Amino acid sequence: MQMTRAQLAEAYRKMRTIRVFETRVHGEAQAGRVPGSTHLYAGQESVAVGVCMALNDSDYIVSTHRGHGHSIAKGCEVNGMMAEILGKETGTCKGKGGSMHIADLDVGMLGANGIVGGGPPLACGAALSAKTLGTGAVSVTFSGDGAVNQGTTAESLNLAMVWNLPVIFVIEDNGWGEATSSEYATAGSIVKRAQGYGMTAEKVDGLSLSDVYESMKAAVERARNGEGPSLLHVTTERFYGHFNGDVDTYRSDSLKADQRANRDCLIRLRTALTEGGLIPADALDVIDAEVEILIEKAVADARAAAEPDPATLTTDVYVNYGQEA
Amino acid sequence: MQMTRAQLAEAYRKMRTIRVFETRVHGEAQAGRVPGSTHLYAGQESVAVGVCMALNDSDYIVSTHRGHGHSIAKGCEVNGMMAEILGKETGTCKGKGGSMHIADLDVGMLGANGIVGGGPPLACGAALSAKTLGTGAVSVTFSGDGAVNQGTTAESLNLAMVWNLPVIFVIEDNGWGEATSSEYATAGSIVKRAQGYGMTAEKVDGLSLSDVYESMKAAVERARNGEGPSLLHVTTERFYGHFNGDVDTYRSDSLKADQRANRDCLIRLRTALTEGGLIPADALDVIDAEVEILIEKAVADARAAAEPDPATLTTDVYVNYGQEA
Amino acid sequence: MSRKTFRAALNEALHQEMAADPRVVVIGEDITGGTGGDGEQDAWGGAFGVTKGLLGTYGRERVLDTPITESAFVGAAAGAALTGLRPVVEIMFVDFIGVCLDQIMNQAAKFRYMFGGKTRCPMVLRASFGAGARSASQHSQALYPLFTHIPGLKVVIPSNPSDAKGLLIEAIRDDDPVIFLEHKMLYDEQGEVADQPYTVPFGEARVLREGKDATIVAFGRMVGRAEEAAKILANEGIKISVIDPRTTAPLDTETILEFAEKTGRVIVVDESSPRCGMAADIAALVAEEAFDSLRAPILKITPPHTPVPYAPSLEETYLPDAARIVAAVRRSMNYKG
Amino acid sequence: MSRKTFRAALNEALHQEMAADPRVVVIGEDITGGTGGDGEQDAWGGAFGVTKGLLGTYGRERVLDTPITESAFVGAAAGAALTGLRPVVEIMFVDFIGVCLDQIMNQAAKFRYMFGGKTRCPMVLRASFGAGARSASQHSQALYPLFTHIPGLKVVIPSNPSDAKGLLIEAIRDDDPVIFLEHKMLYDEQGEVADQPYTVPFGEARVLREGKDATIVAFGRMVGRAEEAAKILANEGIKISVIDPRTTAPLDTETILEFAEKTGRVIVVDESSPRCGMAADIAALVAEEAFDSLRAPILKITPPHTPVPYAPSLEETYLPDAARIVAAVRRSMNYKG
Ligand SMILES: Cc1ncc(C[n+]2csc(CCOP(=O)(O)OP(=O)(O)O)c2C)c(N)n1
Ligand SMILES: Cc1ncc(C[n+]2csc(CCOP(=O)(O)OP(=O)(O)O)c2C)c(N)n1
Ligand SMILES: [Mg+2]
Ligand SMILES: [Mg+2]
Repeated sequence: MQMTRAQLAEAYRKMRTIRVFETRVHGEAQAGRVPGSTHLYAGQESVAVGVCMALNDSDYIVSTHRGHGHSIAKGCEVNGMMAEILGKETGTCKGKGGSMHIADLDVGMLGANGIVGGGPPLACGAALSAKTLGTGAVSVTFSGDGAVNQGTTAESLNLAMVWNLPVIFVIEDNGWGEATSSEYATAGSIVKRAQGYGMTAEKVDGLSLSDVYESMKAAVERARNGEGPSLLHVTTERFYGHFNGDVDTYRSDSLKADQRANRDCLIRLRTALTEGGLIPADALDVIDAEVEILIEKAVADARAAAEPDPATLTTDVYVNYGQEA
Repeated sequence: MQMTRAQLAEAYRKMRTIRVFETRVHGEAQAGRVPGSTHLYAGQESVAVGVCMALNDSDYIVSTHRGHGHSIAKGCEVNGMMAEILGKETGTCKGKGGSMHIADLDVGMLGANGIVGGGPPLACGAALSAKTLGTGAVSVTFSGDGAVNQGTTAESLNLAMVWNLPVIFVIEDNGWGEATSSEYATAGSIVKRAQGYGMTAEKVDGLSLSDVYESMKAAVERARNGEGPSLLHVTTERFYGHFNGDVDTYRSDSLKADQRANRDCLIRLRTALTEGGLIPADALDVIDAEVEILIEKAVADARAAAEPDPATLTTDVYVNYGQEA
Repeated sequence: MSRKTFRAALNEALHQEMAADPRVVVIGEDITGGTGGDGEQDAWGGAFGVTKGLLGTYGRERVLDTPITESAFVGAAAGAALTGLRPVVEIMFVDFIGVCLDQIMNQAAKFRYMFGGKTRCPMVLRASFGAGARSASQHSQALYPLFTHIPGLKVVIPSNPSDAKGLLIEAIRDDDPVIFLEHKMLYDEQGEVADQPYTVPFGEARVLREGKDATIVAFGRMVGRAEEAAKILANEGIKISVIDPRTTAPLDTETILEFAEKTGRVIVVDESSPRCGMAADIAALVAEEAFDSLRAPILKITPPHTPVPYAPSLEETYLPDAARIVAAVRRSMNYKG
Repeated sequence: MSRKTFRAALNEALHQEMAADPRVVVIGEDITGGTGGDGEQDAWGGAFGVTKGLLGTYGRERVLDTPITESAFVGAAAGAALTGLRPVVEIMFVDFIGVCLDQIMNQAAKFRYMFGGKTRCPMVLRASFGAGARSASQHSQALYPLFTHIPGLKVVIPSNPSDAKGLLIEAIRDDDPVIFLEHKMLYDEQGEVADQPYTVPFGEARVLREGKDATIVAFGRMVGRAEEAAKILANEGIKISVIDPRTTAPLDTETILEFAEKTGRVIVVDESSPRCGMAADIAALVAEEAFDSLRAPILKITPPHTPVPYAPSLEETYLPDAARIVAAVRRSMNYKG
């Protein structure tokens, strides 16, 4: 289940793309060019990418409010995403959804979600479609350490077992739900909770792309073989505040400095690739440069794009209402 | 933690009272004198009574749609209950609530509940009152094997741990949620689910009054000592269909016959008391006769009572609305 | 054409659509009954027997019993509808929407808009509703004003067996999320129902009778009571028009306004609670759009602003009946501006 | 008396009531912030900073952070209210009511009625609401028509700092479940607010201005926009009455009808969705109770029947503004029956 060099290069490119994308979104937000608020994924890249590298285009993911990384990892196009976040008509959702509602079903991305715990039932549904229609696809739901407490998550774990669904619950534990620590809010063990439903579950070090990838590969294989759902409890850390407006005083400066210095999944991967002699530094530098250009263009295009025509306010509510909504 | 003879006699009287009450409610329903539908507790008496014997009057219970047994065990008065079920103005709730909404806060009975899973959050709240106001009371929530899957139950297990509440989750597993077996609908292990939240939990044989009582005693002691919540997974069986209108064809006749012949908690207790030389049969016969008279009067009074005055339709909506609702 | 109950008409619609389209699946609690036990299978066919017999024909792959977790399985229906299935999910009593509203209000109803019109969510949520069965406060509500208020949902309230079948087939074939509400006191109502599949379009009111003196707009079970009242008044020579909009979203505003203008007197009869309810919605429409034809105040006949009580003496008083409707029409007729 | 923001006025009300009554506890997500971490404690004081500083004065026993489980902690507030506490529970955005409506709709709102009037449930549910912050479809709804529809609830919508304080203190002292809704665009609004504790009674509308030509009824943030419109019209000599009911349940029908009769022209301006919404509720009231004084159709100025969009160009079009209100009043004034 080792990743090939090509896969590793691709994974590095994706992680790098997410990091630069989020850094630029942060800049745009600071500059007042992001109309709403936005939740940045920087620091957690290895999770989204490790998970999505184990999936096919026809597989599904259901995301969260912190969805940019998942979207990019699953193949959403960054130009549309940046335009959406800036509220432009060229956005993935024509400017109607914004940062918290990016979706692209063509690549199996069933949507970011503004409701904590909103996703797991939807992922069960996508898995039901795959099972009933016999497409062989699997479905993945990302949830945070906060969302794991929401009743919808528990109900979905049980339903996934009862219906033996090809669904994988990826719990991204970054230690915080907004300004409240999982230390305080999430009792017991997430892995044991899943096992209480008879579900296969394991804890995974999210700092390691390959650990995430390999655990995910095994879970996907079980799901495709009709062996049912799995839960992965992946530990990770977020680099920015909860959302762009969060000054993040509830985490000590030393902790945050230590994070970026010693627990940056992107640095980890780069070191592993270069020191392991898998991909030379200059090849990675080329990727970095290409990513910079890609995102720079996304930002420039998004800034230049027009806001949605007010006439589109009442479109897209229904497929067919027989009268205007 | 052994029960005294007096306690055992009291427990037998309560169990017998519940059994006769439910048998008579069933009869009234068959005769068309119960306006709505009703969920009978017969068969599960040892659970309600074993649990409530371990409580004080100042402790709280939160019940379910199958609440008659819990109400009687906690001390609700059978005349008011029978009148309520028959929809009379002399009912516990003046005829406004019916079988599914019997409540009497004076004895710590916070209400039956028509919403499966509606109770656990309320029980956490009662426990919070006890903790905040320092009354030393504990709170108990009864839930079925079906309700245990509801998200509210899972959320409440976590909240009870996070707030370290003096609350006890009693799961009455009678094997069925309406016409669907827990075999099918409830994945994994209920005890392991609770342990996943770090909660003390154990499985208890509900056929044995003393097993229920002793596990409950220990849980109450932990709660009163500030050692937090517990879950008891109590196995039991219901003798009637899910509700009075359920013909119950989904359970084989042999199974139902076997239940009443070999797994009747009331017969178990009677045998244990007599053969164990704890209480002679004739003393129990006296109790039986007294219970018959008590319930007969409740039925007679309820039948004779008047229906609520239509003028009371719009009262009791608000404490004070400044205008009629 | 043959006589069928409201229940049988719904069951036939489900059978015919499941036969016609393999993407149609049925999901809910006890919709078969007996699952996992040693007794009869398909023992219930749903709490009201509407899905009975589907298991035998379509099997467990397409007739899915659920745990008691409405958020999970209603959300699953929404997710399945996004990805190729056409689920018909049952909530036993609409009152239970409180435990899963998010999956309807913030997910299914809003996907298409939030996602810029790129998705479809063809799901049907069926639920029983209404008072009259002595089921008390948590099992007797109407609640369709909540759904009607939420943009992105379609809301259907059949009042008779024939409409029930045609509207349910329309709902299953519709590409938007549809809330389909069945009054529990109508399940045993009989009526002539065509045997082959057919649809009744959304947003087209049914005109039960035309009369020049006043217009009664009613929904669900109240349609029958409006008819009763109209018959009583007819004996006195008072000619009433009775309109059943059949769907609250979309709403057939044209027909309602046409009759408001023709008669100048409008009485709305509705079982949902009065505040921000269906009667207010219709009255407000007429007060804005048909003002100059109005010859009397728009009257709303609804239950009081109270939960639904248990005792028969209270519940019968709670519900609007023919007598109250007749009295209202008389009040309207005798009104001197 | 001193100038305070809407946020500060709410915070002061909480401080004063917690000081006055040990049974008052505050519950919600991140209402302190930093809990369990190595950084600043009380770092947030709630997502909108309304509860900031309570932790320092009243401690964790009475200021309770929660996991992200609205059903559990809103239900806990209801259970606590039944048993001696007076909880003030915060739902960060009213949109999240979808995950916990049952505990409000079927539990807290109905206890007293179901239990025959023998219980009290003195809880306050606070939530932010409303559009304008570019928060998109799941974080911008108004939704108070849902609560207003449900018998057993009281619903409060303050439009300015002074009312915010007085209404919140009234809500905390009230013995029924109260839904207290704070428009997120008003938190920074400044106004004169008395320093000592005081109450503003429920069911008493505020009359911002009296004018003989037409009456505008508005709620929450729309009250300010109605005032803007009234000022513009005043310059043209058109005299408008502006009414802020302040609570939708109970509703001050008397004042609304009095002004409807005085002016004969009524325009309802509301931010909630139009179908079965607040504007329809008021319009229906007037159409039934003040019919003979009406000189023009009752106009409803609301957003369209769509979810709330994200992009500024769309969201600004979505919301009623002074220009639309002015145009509506002109339409009403120029109406020839
Ligand atoms: C039902 C609901 N409750 C509360 C919120 C507000 N909220 C948004 S994100 C968030 C924290 C989520 O924490 P977690 O699940 O750990 O995800 P993370 O933000 O850490 O990625 C909260 C409370 C919400 N959006 N939905
Ligand atoms: C939220 C909700 N969903 C469904 C129902 C319908 N219902 C009433 S009782 C019941 C079965 C409950 O099973 P369990 O929890 O095991 O309790 P038991 O009836 O066995 O005592 C169901 C599904 C309900 N009342 N509330
Ligand atoms: Mg987190
Ligand atoms: Mg059970």
